[in-house]
Amino acid sequence: MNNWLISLDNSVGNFWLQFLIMAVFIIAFVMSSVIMFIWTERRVIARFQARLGPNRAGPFGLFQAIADTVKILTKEDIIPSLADRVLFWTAPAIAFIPTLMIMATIPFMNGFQMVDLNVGVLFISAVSAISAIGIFLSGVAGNNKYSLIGAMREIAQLISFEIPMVLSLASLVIACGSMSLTQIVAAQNVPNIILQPLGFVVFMVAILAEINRTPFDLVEADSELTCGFNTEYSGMKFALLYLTEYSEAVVGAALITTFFLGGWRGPFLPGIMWFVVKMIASFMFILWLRSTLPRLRIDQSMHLAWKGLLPLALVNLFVIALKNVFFPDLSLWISVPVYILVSVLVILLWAGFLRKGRKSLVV
Amino acid sequence: MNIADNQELSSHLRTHFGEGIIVHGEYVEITIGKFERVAKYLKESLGYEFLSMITAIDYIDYFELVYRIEAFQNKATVQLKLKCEKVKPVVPSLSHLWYGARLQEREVYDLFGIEFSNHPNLKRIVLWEGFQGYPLRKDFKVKSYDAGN
Amino acid sequence: MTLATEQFILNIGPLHPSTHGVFRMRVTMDGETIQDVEPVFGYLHRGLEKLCESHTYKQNIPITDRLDYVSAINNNWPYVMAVEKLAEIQVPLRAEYLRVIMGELQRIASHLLAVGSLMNDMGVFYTAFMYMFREREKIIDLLEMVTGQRLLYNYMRFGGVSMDFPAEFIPALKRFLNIMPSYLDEYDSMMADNEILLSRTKGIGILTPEMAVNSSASGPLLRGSGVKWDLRKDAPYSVYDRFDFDIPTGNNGDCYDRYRVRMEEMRQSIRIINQAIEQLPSGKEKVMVPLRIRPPKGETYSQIEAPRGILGCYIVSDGSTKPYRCHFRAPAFINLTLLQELLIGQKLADAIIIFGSIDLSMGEVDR
Amino acid sequence: MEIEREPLTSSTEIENHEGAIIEDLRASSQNPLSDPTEWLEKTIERNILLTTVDAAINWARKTSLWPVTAFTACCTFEFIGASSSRFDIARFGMEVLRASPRQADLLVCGGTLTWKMAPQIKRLYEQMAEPKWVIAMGACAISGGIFHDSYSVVPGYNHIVPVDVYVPGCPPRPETLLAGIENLRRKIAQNSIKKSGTKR
Repeated sequence: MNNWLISLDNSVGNFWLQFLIMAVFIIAFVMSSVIMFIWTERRVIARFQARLGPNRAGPFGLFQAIADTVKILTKEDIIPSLADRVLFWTAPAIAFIPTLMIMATIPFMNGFQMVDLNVGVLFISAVSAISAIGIFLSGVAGNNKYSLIGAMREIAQLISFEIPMVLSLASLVIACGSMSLTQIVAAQNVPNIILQPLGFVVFMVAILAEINRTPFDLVEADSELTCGFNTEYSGMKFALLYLTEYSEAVVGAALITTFFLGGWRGPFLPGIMWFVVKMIASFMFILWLRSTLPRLRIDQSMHLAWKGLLPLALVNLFVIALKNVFFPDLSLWISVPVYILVSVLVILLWAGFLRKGRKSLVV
Repeated sequence: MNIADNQELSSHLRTHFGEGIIVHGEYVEITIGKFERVAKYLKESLGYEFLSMITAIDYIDYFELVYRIEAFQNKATVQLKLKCEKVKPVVPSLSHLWYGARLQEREVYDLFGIEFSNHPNLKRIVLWEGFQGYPLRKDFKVKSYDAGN
Repeated sequence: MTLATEQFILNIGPLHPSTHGVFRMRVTMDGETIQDVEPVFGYLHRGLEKLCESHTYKQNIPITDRLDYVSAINNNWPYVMAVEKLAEIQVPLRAEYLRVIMGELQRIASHLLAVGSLMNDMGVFYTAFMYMFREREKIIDLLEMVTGQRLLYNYMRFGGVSMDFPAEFIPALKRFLNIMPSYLDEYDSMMADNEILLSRTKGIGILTPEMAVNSSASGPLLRGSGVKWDLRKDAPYSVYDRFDFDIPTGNNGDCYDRYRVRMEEMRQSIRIINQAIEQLPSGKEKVMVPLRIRPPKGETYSQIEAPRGILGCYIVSDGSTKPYRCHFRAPAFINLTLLQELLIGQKLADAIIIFGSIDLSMGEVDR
Repeated sequence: MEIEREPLTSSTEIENHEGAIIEDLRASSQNPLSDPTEWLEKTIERNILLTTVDAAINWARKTSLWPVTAFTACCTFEFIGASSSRFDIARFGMEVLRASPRQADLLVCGGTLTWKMAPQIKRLYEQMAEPKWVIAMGACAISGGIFHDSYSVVPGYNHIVPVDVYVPGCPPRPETLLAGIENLRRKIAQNSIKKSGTKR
């Protein structure tokens, strides 16, 4: 199927056709995976809590997410009287569209990709900040004190976790020489999680904070700020925000698979199957964290970002650069165990330092 | 200095504060004038540092406040009684001696209407501002069950 | 240089997911730190003490159940003991043991709920709460086997208890007491050395022993700050002087110590129940008492160690069938005098945790 | 339209203002509101065109009822018992406990309602988005229970909000609550979007 797509590529008229096909595919992919993730989340978290998840709506509760969406869409759409009307309308859109834009650059299969940007990594880190601004605007627009606090926390968390994420991606770019995602996936005959474990740890924690999932779900902390930024939304606009929350999780899982788990590469199954399997695996990890870990305080999460992740990201960048410059052709059998040892050592050392500074973490 | 029973305690207090102290069974009754000084004496020198309970009772022609104070070291408790008249009940507040007296005194004010002098913020605690009357007084009739029995 | 920030008033209002009931705090905040807390009570004030004055002594027992509805059996105890002291009713020995067993079971259930909802406030998305509720359901099954009710039991009477244990209760209780310590160790291993939980609770909401005593706090709040005062040991009522158990106390009075005290108290309650089962004497479970009991004129005060603190009941009787005055010393209400002291200067996220560690139930606070 | 709201600063001012709200709400709601019955007469003149659309939308609303809890007293713990592992209402798709009323469509109110709490419940009900239903859980919610004659208790939630389903019991067992929810789901199944604006 994909070589038929590649053959289309050259003539101009066909470009628009290929563009249209891919746009429809991406929207269908995101929507269906969001619906599937909603169902998975409610069932898996229920399993963690020793109870049955929704199982009355269709076999195994499969139509639960469909019922949720149909119900939310047919609900009344309230705009609070003191809310900032224009901002209230546009904020959910600003929050949702960037997630689709990121999906546009992710390679689902060999040639099967919307557009092969050669500045893919730069584009992704830039666009992921816009969706956070969308969430911030939706918090501010609702004229509700709880959502205002949620919005402020969103901005504080985004800024402090942006830099470790970009640095860990930078070390990836150094390792495989180009910023385009297809090259990164192509260079990964050994998945990067093994080549750069420290980079993976930093990127994983940063992505968790970007998509506001526990232990960093301070923005929508339902025990402190009732519902965080989406307290004032109802009906269609809330459906969009609810969609954003899950599509960010889809995008987060997709980024983890393309950068660190080897994207669509895998022995027997066709590419897209591997991509979906790896995406579900990383989403399960996120769910596991969501149902077991308590929540960090906002200053603790920023403290973790600046004093914890940033140094680790710098060490990771330094070691990868060192390896590329001095012994570029070191065989894998030596460099991988050494680097795993170094990263475990650095993490334990740094955690010890942070724990000894426990008072600083608490104050 | 552990004082086992009430008799010994009241005689000890009488030596200090003159005759304003009468003993009824387990309760030591004190007149309003000497109440504040006796309470301060109990807390500072006799070591009664745990104010357990403050409550009031409306005996038709006078209010009576009951205080129960405990000493942890020698496991002794003293139960003070204080009478104040129905018309304009004002009683010295103990919140500067025991921090725990604040909310309990506010509750007595809210349900009985007994004022506590120099209390930090004496206002209704359990009922809302516009509520007429003080519910726990015997003259506050609630329509249904008072008529019933 | 300090930023000129403008303060704003936030209502952590009566219907907030983590105020454990309808309790409202008008909080003036500067950014995330709290400058001033103004608690607002009374959203569940049902006028319970006025109601007690218009019902006969026996009709008041179900009303006391609704006081602290999380540990309902412990509420009847002081009221029933006060009337027995007034009317000089001699309670048979077996009834005292039945009361101790049911009271301690209710303490474990109440502490399970307190720790579970503290985990909820910290953000563990209902998981710890669900496991703790699974244990609480086991206890509720046991209590339902005896009383037939799930939450409000109306179990104690003047001169004993309403129903004796059915035959299959003791084996079921023994099975529960064997597996419960393993569950408690499971929770400890999952939560006690969890890095985020430690950083969220250690050194937060510190209460000095002097302040705790001076503001008449009681229960795990007092023992968390290191003051060793538990009525079951220091002023033993009923048959508590026949059991040996120890009183857990924290050392620096922060939320973590209160969590540890509650977990430890659950283990001690299991020890008490085990000893009570062995020493359980035979005999009648209650003495026949006239339905419209008329205790002689006079007044008494009796108190017990409820899961939230010292629960006392002060009764004045004028010889008629209705109490002249019936006042309940509610521990959760008095523990709240510490609210300003503990919350001012903390961050909003910490204030919710400290508030959760005080562990109150609104039925008792507003009466 | 712009609502000008004078800044209430001092706490006594705020409390007097709230006291006034409670007093006139107490005066105005002495007799209970009528229960919503518009779903009754709809069974007679069904519009053929809309039957499948009705069925689909009612199925969706029925299966994903998101509750917001307005609990004051003991019924809280029976509702939590119902939503915990043993009697799991998440099976009916109800487990998303939205703390904010905007997204919820079922107000489960239990426990004794006092006059001081009544304005909060009224405001919570008005904040909820339109197809909304109310379950009054427990004797105190239906008629004030054993506290009905107290000076500060509202004898039943239907003085403040129109109630759809009453769940008896003090506190009602989780199974009773599930039966109440089942009745509500049957009631929702008979709604029609033709007259979807409920006459509250």
